[in-house]
Amino acid sequence: MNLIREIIANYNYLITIFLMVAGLYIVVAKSNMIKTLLGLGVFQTSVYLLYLSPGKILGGTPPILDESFAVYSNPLPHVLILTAIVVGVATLALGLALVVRINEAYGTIEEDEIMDHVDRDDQA
Amino acid sequence: MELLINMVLLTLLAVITVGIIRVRNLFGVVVLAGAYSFLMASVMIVLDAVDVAMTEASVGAGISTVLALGALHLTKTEEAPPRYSAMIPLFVAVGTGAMLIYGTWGLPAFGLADTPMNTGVGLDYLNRNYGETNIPNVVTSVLASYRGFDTLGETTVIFTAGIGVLLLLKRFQREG
Amino acid sequence: MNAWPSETLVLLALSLPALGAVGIAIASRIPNLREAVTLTVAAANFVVVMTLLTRVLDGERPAAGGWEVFGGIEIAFLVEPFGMLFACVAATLWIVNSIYSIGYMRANDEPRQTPFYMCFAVAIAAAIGIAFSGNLLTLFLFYEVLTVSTYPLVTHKGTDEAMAKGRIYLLLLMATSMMLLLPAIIWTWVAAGTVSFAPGGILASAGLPVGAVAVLLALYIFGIGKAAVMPVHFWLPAAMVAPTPVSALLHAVAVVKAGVFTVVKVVVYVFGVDFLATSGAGDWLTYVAGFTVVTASVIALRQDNLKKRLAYSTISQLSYVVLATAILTPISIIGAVMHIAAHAVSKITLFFAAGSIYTAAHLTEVSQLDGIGRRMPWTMGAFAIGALSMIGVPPTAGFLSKWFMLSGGMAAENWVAVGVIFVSTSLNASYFLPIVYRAFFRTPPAPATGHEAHGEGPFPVVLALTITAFTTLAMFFFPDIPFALAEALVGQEVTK
Amino acid sequence: MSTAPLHLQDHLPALQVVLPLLGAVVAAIVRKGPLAWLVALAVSWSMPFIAFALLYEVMTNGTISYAIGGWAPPAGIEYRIDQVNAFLLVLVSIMAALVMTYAPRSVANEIEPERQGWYYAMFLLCLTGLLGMAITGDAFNVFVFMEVSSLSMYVLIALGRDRRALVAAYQYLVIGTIGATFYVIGVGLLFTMTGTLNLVDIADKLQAVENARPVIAALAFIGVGIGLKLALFPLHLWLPNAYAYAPSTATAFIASTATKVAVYLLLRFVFSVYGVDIAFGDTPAATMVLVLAVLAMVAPSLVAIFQSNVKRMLAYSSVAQMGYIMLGIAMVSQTGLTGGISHLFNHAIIKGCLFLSVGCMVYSTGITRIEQMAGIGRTMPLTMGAFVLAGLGLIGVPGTAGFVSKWFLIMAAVEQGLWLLVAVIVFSSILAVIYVGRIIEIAWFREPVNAAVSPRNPPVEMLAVTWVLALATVYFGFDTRITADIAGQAAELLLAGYR
Amino acid sequence: MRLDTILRVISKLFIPFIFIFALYVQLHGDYGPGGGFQAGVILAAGVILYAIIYGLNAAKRAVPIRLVEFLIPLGVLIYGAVGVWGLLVGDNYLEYNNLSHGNQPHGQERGVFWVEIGVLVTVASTMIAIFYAFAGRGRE
Repeated sequence: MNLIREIIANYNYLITIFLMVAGLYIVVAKSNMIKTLLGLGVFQTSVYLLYLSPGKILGGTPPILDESFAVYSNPLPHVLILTAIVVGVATLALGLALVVRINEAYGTIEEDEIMDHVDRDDQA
Repeated sequence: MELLINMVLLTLLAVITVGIIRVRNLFGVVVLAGAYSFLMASVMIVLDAVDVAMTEASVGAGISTVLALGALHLTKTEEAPPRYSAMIPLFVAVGTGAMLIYGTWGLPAFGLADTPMNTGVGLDYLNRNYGETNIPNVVTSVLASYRGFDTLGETTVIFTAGIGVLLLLKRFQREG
Repeated sequence: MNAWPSETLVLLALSLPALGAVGIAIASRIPNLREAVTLTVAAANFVVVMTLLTRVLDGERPAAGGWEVFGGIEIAFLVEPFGMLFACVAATLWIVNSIYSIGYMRANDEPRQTPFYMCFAVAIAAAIGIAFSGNLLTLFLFYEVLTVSTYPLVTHKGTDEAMAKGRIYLLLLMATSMMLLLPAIIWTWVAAGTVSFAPGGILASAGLPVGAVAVLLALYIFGIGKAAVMPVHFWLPAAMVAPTPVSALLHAVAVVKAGVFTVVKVVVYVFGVDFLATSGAGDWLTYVAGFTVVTASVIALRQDNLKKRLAYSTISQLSYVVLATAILTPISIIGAVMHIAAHAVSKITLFFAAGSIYTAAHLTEVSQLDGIGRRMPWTMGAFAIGALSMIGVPPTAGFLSKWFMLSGGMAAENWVAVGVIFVSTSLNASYFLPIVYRAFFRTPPAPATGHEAHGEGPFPVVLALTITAFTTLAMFFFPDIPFALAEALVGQEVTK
Repeated sequence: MSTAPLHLQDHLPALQVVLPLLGAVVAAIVRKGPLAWLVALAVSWSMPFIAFALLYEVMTNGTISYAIGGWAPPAGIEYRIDQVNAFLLVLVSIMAALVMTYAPRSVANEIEPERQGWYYAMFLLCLTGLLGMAITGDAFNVFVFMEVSSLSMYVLIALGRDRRALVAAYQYLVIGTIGATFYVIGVGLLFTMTGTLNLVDIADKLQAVENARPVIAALAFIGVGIGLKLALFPLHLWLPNAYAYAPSTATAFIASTATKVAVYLLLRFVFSVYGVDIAFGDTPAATMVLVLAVLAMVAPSLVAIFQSNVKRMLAYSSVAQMGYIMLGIAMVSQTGLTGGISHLFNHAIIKGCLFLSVGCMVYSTGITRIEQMAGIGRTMPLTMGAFVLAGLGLIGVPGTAGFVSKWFLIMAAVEQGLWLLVAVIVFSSILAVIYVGRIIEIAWFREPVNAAVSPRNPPVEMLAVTWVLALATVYFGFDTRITADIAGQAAELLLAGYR
Repeated sequence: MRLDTILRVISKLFIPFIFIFALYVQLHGDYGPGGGFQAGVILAAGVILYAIIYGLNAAKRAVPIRLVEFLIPLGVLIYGAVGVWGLLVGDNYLEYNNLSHGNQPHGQERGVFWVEIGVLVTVASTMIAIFYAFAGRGRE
C-alpha cells in the first residue's frame, strides 16, 4: 500500500526516467543516424517532464491570471521548457542537415559503415 | 481524476517509446515520433503547461516530423540491422537510470503546492506580475520580460540553426 | 670599459653571444663576414668577461637582474668566483673553438654552417647564463636553453644516425632535468622557502630528515644529466656523431662543464659542505662517483674509435670532479674547481687533435694512427700534452687538480676516494700512452694500405690546438687565477 | 518619466555579449565575405577592451552584478562578474580578436566565397555563446548560451574541406547534445530542490536542503555533462576529429577557448555553488577527478605520439593538457587551483599558436600529414619557428608560459606530498617532449619533399598573429602578473565559495 | 487528379485561415496561450503547406528565398534593438519599464509586443528557410 502511494507520488519521475533511459539507449545503441537523432529527441523531451511535473499543483490552473482562479501551476518551468523545445528542434534540424550531407558524401547513414570509410580515409 | 489521466497518458508515452526503439522502418519511426509528441503535448496540458503544449504540438508533431520526412526523402528509409551487441549501450543507459532513480527518489511528491520549487521564484512571478506588467499570461511576461534574455538567446539559437542549415544544405551556383 | 658598472657588464656578457647569433643570421649570405662576426663577438665577450674577472678578483660580487617571475622567485644573476671561473673557461675557449671551427667546417665543407654558428653562440650565452645565475630557477632556465640549443648541433649532420643519436641526447637530458632536477628545485623551494644560492647552503636550516636530504641530493646528482654520472651518461657517447667542434663544445667548453659546475654549485651553495659532511647524507656520492670514474676508464680502455675513447675518458674525468666534491673538504673542492678548468683545456686539445687527424688523414680509429706523429708533429705533440694532463703528470694542469683531490681525500681519510684516484690514474695512463706511443714510435704502414700522403691539418686547426696545448702547460706554471677563484669559493666556505 | 543619460560603462557586461550577437546579425545581413569580415573584426576587437575594462573594475571594486531587464535577481537574469570569469572573458575575447585578424585569407582559402559571410556570422555566434556562458550568473541562461556556442561550433566544424569533417560534426552534435541535456537535468534537479535558478541564490538555498540525494545527483549530472563538453578523458572521443578536420581558424579558436569555458563552468558549480564541503566533503568526487586527470595526462599523450595528422596530434595533446588543468582542480588547494587556472590561460595561448602556425602551413602547402612536413622548417622558417616556440611551451621548458603552470602544479603536489602525482606530471611532459620533438625533427632535419619544397609565403597578417602568440608564450613565461597572480586571486575566491 | 484539385481548392481556402490564426496566436499571446514562437511556427506551417501543394517553386515565387534569408537575422535584430532601446532611455539592457514615458505596465506591454514580433519573424523565416533547404536539396 505504502509502496503504491510512493509509486503514484513518483509516477511522473519514473516515466521520465524510463523515457530518458530509452532515449539514451537509442542514441548509444542505434547506428542509423536519423534514428539516433530521433532518440536524442526522446531523450530531450523526457527533460520536459522532469521540469514540468514538479511545477504542477493538483487542483491548480494554467498560469493565466484571472479573478475566477486562485491556485496556479508554476509558470517558470513552462518558460524554461519553451526554450528547451526550441533548442531541441534547432538541434534536430541541424543534425538532419548534417545527415543529409553525410549521406551525399558517403552514400549511407549507418554510422558503423561510415566509420569504416573514415578509417580508410585515415590510412590513405 | 487529473492524477489518473496524467498516469494513463504517461503510460501510453512509455509504450510508444518502446515502439520507437523496436520499429526498423524509419517512416514508421517518424510517425511514431509524431504521435509521441502529440501525447507529450496532451500530458503538458494536464500539467497546466498550455503554452508549452501548443508549442510541442506545432513543433514536435509538426515541424520536426516534416523535417524528418524531408531528410528521409533525401536518404533512405530502412534501418540496417545492428552490427554490434547492445550490451554496453544498455549498461550506459541503465546506469544513468539508476543514478536518476537514486537522485529523484528524494524529490517532493507530485502535485504538491508547498515544495521549494512552487514556493520559490515561480510563485513570486505570479504574485508580482499584475503590478509590474499588465500581462495576464504569466508565461508570456516571464518569457519576454523577466527572463527576456533567455528568449533572446533562444531566438539566437533558432537563428544559428537556420543559418547553419543553410550553410550546410543550400546549393550555390558553383557546385552541383 | 673599466668605467662601466658591473651590472651592465654582466648583462653584456649574457647578451653579447645572443646578439652575435642574430648578427650571424644577418650575415649568413657572406661566409667571411659571418665568421668575422663570430670572432669579433667572441673577442668582445672575452674582454667583457676578463674585465669582470679583475673585479671579482678584487672581491667584488657583481649582481644583476632580479625580475620576479612568480611568488618571490626571480630571474637573478650573481657573479661569484666559481661562476666567474666557468665563465672565463667558456669565454676563452669560445674564441679558440671558433678559430678551430672555421678551419674544420670549411675543410670538410659541412652543410648549413649558419645555423651551426648561431646555435653555438646561443649555447655560449646559455653557458655564461648558468655561470652567473644567482638562483636555481635562473640556472635551470639556462640549463634547458643549453640543452635545446645544442640539440641542433648534435643532429647537425642530418643523417638518420645523427637524428637517432640526437633523440637520445635530447630525451636523456630533457628527461633527467624535467623528471628529477625540476622536482628537486621545487622541493627545495617548498622546504627552504628560497632557491637563491647562499654561502653555506640554504637547506641546513630547512630541517629535512637526513633520508630526505639524501634523496634530494640524488635527485640533483642524477637530475643534472649533463654531469654524466653513471647511469645517466649515455647521451655523451651518443653525441659523438656531431662534428668535432661540437664535441669540443660539449666536452670542454659548455655542456659537461655546465653539468659538473651545477653539481659543485648545488653542493656548495644549496646543501652546504658542512651540512652534508656532518649529516652524512652525501656519503653515497663517493661510491657512485668512484664507480663511474673506474668503470668509464675501463670502457675507454676498450674503445678503438678515438673520439669514443675520449668520450668515455670525459665521463670518468667528470666524475673526478663529482668525487672531489663528494669528499667534502675545502682542499678537495679546490681540486674539483681546478679540475674543471684543467680538464677543459686538456680535453679540448685532445678533441682538436682528433679532429685535425680526421680532417687531414680521415682517420678515426686508434689502430690506424701508427707513425702519424711524424706527419703531424704539432697535432700529436699537442695530443701528447693533453694526454699527460689527463693522466695528471707534471708539468700539466691535470697534475695540480689531481694533487689537490688526493690531499683532500687524505685529509678526510676518505680512502675509497684515494684508492679510486690511484686506480683510475693508472687506467688513464694505459689508454692514453699507447696512442702517443703508436703515433711517434711505430713505423707508419706503407702507403699501399690506402694511407695517402698528408701533412698537418688546416692552419686554423693547428693554431687552435697549439694555443690550447700551450694553455695546458701554462696553467701548471701560472695557476694563480683559477687557484685564487677556487680559494675564494671555499674561502667563504671556511670562514663560514 | 525618467530618461537618464546613457552611461555605456555601466552596461559593459551586457555589451560584452550583445555586441557580438548583433555583430553576427549584421554579418548575416551583409552576406558579402569581406564586409562580414570587417564587421566581425570590428566587433571582436572591441571585445578585449570591454573585457579588460571589466577585469579592471573587478580588481578595483570587486564583483559586478548586472540585472538584465532591470529585474533584480533571482527574478531576473543576473550577470555576475568576479576575478574568475573576468579573467576568462579576457582570454576568450583576446583569442577571438587575434583569430579574427588572422582569418580573412585563411578563410578565403578554405571556405567558398558564398559561404564566407555566414561563416563569420557563425564565428561571432560561437563567441557570443562562449562569452554568455562565462559571464552569466543564471544556471539556465548558461544552458541557452551553451547551445548557441555548441550549434555554431557544429556548423563551423562541418565546414571543413575534408568529408570527415561532416562525421566529426555529427558526432560532436550527438555527444554535445547529450552533455547539454545532462547539464539541464542537473539544473532541473537543483531547481526542483531550491526553486531558483540564480547561482548565488542556489548556493545559499542549498544550505537549507536537508535531503542531499537529489543535490548530489544533480552535481553528478552537471559534472558529466560539462565533462563531455570539456573532453575530460574518457569523454573526449568527439574532440580529435573535430579539431582535425575543422577549418584552421575554427580549430584555433575552439581549441583555445571552448574547453576552457567548460572548465570554468565546472569550477563555478563545484566551488562557488556547491562549495568544497558539499562537493568534496561527502563524495569521492575529488579522488575520481584526480584519477581521471592522471589518466588524461598519460593516455592521450601516448596516443598523440602515434598520430599521422599534425592537427589530430595537437588535439590529443589538448586532451592531455585538460588533464593538467583538472589535476590542478582536483588537488583542491590554493596552489593547485592557481596552477590549473593559469594553465587554462597558458595552454590557450600555446595551443592557439600551434594551430595557427599549422594553419599557415595548410594555407601555403595544404599539408596536414606529419611525414609530408619533412624539411618544411627550412622552407617556412618563420611558421615553423613559431611552432617550435609554442612547442617548447607545450613541453613546459623554463622561460615559457607552460613552465609557469607546471611549476605550480608540481609545487601543489609536493606541498601535499603526492609524489606519485609529481612523477606523473613530469612523465607526461616527457611524452610531450617526444611528440613535439618528433614534429620538430621531421620539420627541420629531414630533406624537404614535393609540396614542402616551394610553398607560397603565408600572408603577413597570419604570420604576425601567429608570432604574437608565440612571443606571448615566452612573455608569460617571465611575467606572470596577468596569469599566476590573477589565477591566485581567482583560486582564493573559488575556495571561499559564494558564501 | 480530381482529388488533387479538391485538395488545391480546399487548401486555397484553408491557408488564409492559417495565417489569420497565426496572427491571432501572436497578438493574443498576452491573454492566452501563444506568442511569437508558436505563431511563427504556424505561419511557417502555412507556407510549407502551400509549398507542398503548389510546389516549391511556386512557394519561392510567393515567399522569395532572399527575403527569408534577410528576415532570419532581422528578427534577432529587432529583439536586440528593443534591448538597446532600453539602454537609450537610460535603463538596463532589455528593460522595458521606461519604454512608454515611464508608465511601467505600458512600457512592459510595448517591449513584450516588439520582442514577440522579433521572435515571430526569426522563427517563421527560419522554419521556411530550413524547409526550402531540405526540399531544394532533393532536386538534380
